[in-house]
Amino acid sequence: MCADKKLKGLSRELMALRVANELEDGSYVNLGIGIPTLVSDWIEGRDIILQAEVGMLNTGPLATQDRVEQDLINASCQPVTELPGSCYFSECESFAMIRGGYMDTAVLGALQVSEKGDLAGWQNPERGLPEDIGNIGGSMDLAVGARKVIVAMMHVTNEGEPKIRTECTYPLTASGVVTLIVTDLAVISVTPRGLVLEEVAPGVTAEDVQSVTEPRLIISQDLAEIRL
Amino acid sequence: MCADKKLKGLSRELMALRVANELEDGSYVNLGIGIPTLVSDWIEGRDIILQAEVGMLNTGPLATQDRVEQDLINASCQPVTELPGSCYFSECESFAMIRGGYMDTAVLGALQVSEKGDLAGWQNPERGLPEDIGNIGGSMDLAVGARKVIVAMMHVTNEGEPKIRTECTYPLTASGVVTLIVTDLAVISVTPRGLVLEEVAPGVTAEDVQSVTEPRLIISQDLAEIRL
Amino acid sequence: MDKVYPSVDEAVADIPDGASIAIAGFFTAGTPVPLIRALVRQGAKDLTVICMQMGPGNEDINHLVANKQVKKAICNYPFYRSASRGASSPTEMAVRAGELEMEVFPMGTFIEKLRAAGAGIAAFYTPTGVGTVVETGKEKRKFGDREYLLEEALKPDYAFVYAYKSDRMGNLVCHKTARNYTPEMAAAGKITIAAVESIVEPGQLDGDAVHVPGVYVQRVVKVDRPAYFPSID
Amino acid sequence: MDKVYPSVDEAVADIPDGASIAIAGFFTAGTPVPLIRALVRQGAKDLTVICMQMGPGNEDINHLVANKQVKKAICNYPFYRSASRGASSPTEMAVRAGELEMEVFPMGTFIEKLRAAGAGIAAFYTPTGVGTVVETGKEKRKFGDREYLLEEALKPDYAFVYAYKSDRMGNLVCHKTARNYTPEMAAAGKITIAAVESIVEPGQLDGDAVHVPGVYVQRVVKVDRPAYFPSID
Repeated sequence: MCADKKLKGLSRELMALRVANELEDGSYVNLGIGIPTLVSDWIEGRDIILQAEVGMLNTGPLATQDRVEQDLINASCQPVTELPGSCYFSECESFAMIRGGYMDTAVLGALQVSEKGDLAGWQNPERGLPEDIGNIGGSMDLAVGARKVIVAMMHVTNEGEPKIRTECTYPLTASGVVTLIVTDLAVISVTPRGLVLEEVAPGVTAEDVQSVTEPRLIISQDLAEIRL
Repeated sequence: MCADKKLKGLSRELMALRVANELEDGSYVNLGIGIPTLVSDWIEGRDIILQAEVGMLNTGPLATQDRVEQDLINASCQPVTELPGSCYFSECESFAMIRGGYMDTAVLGALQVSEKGDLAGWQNPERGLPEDIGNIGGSMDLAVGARKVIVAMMHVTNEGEPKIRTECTYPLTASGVVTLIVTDLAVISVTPRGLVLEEVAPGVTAEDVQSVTEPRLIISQDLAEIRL
Repeated sequence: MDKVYPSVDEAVADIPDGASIAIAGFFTAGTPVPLIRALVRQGAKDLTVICMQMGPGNEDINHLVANKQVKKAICNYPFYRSASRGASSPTEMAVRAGELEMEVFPMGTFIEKLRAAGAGIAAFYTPTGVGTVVETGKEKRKFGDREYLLEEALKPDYAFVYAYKSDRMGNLVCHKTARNYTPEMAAAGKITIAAVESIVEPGQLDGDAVHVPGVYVQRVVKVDRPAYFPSID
Repeated sequence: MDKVYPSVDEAVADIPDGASIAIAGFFTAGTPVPLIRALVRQGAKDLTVICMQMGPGNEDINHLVANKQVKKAICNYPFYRSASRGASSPTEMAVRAGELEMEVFPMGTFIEKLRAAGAGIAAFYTPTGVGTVVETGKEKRKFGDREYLLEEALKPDYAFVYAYKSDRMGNLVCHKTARNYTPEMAAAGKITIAAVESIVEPGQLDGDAVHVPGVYVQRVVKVDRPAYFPSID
């Protein structure tokens, strides 16, 4: 299943840009830890409001060194800034908002995604901790609560193993929630018919993507280069 | 069961004073509609904090005509005033607080109280409305949520019928919650042994009280005149 | 994200027949009267209204009933305390005539059901109402040594709420006891319409002092501050 | 009602062995560090700590573990993200050695369980965790066309919370994202102890801008504003 060659795809920054292009104006969005956080760099000036599960709406860009406030962080514990219209609330309210369906989109990282849109992201069994504990954080609530879940992740593991699987082998975050997968190599939509390869990175072919993807991909009739 | 003579007991104001004497310093108290509301006149300067279920802690005295604020009312829709340390919260938080056990004492009116401490107060069937609707308001939450429930009511109905009953015949507000009954004629505690007549109004005898009370009263060994 | 509507009439224009509408307000305090009046003018029928009261402290909800727009009312304190005043109230007359369906909950259960809907909670167990008529038809269950009733979330199509101030993004600030049902009803409504006394630009509110995060509010409309003397019958 | 204690040590002095303690704070923000340090000095053992994390962003809770005071931890994000950093963390070592019992919940479920305890709700149904290891041993039930898990209230004996300002009566005002777990943990704790940067006289706070009504707070103690750079490993 592993590709022999190491495919060269998009940088993390351009993956974030591709995700940003997917977000709708007038929407409320939560960005998870990792690559998803980088999406915030691409939406400045757009009519998109970011929620931070620590308890903030309209989270601004990362704070520069001279503007760090210790009481103003995002969910990744990075110092952030306010925007006009920012407001604060408790953790409980933050998750009421998330579970209640008020996030139009959540962008999450993942360890694995299945062809049915199952998401595994909170625990890597290779770390060897008991299987029922780990850093769940806000991931499960976001995965079930958001109206749309986009996964942004590298296409394969550091060892070259596919992360898009027929079935997730790692502990699940949620079942059947992912609708779009953006990786360094491809954009893949999760449909009732199966995974549809919609876009490929420059210089990457559909065959290349299939070679590092466990389930069979349906090639879109409109297959295109990733729209950046 | 009805007494032949109309017994002359305490005024509503003095009943409220008797209840006020029962409240502990350093406690949080909710006062229901009717006679209970009058208790607030007797606790000025004491270390007692009143909660109003509309969403206020440390409710002050009723507002004089020139100080009425339309956004500042108690649960009876009377204009009230602030005290130093007053704060506001939502209805939902107000009842979280009540159900969560944060009211040390609730003082409620009642239509009937049973010898087991059952409270009936939210619906008078004689009004002829369907039996499952009526003005429940905050009464059921207060009755089950408060650590101590004191009932303040007239001893008999306008027609002279006893309101302290072997069993309540009116729809219940809550079962077995009342621990003290203060009426115009007597102070009665609800105990596992039954109702104990603790105090009588000036000029009223234990026999007088029993004559307008359905269940058999246990006469306290320390029976006294109502402590005002 | 500018959520300001030009008028209350435009803010309620799309409400269809059969909609459910939560209406904030504790007797006189924080009731979005201009939105209720706009709904009377708009005329949508077969409505389910979800609100504390149906007349006491505020006659406007009664006008919806008098105007034959309400099929069902879900309340916690629907009636005038005075039986004689109640006898001439459109709501009480409609209930007695069997023309208005009504469901009543304890106040804490009522607002917790709305809170659950906004918070993605399907149902919860409350001790309130055990051993009373409220438990009729409901699951009763013991946790520890105490009994509780199962109550399900109540999700309205619309919520009418009231605020003292807001910004154009829908962040709301309430005033004293006029806050009451506004925060949880705002979160519960699929479409929440806020009648607001003063609308400012984003950045002019203190983010720590916002009572309703703007994500819950879809429409904001400026109204005049009402003037009334608080009282109920 | 003056709830001010003279020192953090006096505020935590009565905590017995075996107590459960909820501790507010989201990584670095709003963690009541001086209370945790006082608890290390105080030495109570066999504790159950209920908090987001056991090290990341804040080492102090880890010190309780290193000091052998913790029997059980209930968390939502206990471990360092870095496996190598985790390998030398007292919490992770104790978990691996079977010396520390641990239970983990999704963040929303975690704080909702505490909220339920403070609000007199015995249990609730949440969609979060269905189809995952989180559902193990829990009742699963359908409402509408969706499955939910039953989660019970979690009531701690004590809560350690943090605030920017308070008055002597225990009304708390939080600052920006340092609010996080404070309001619901304060309501959940049987005895809630607030570490506060600035304590004022009653009447000096805006009653509309209080985040935690004083009824939930039993002890207030002045602490110095901490200085740190927000980051986690």
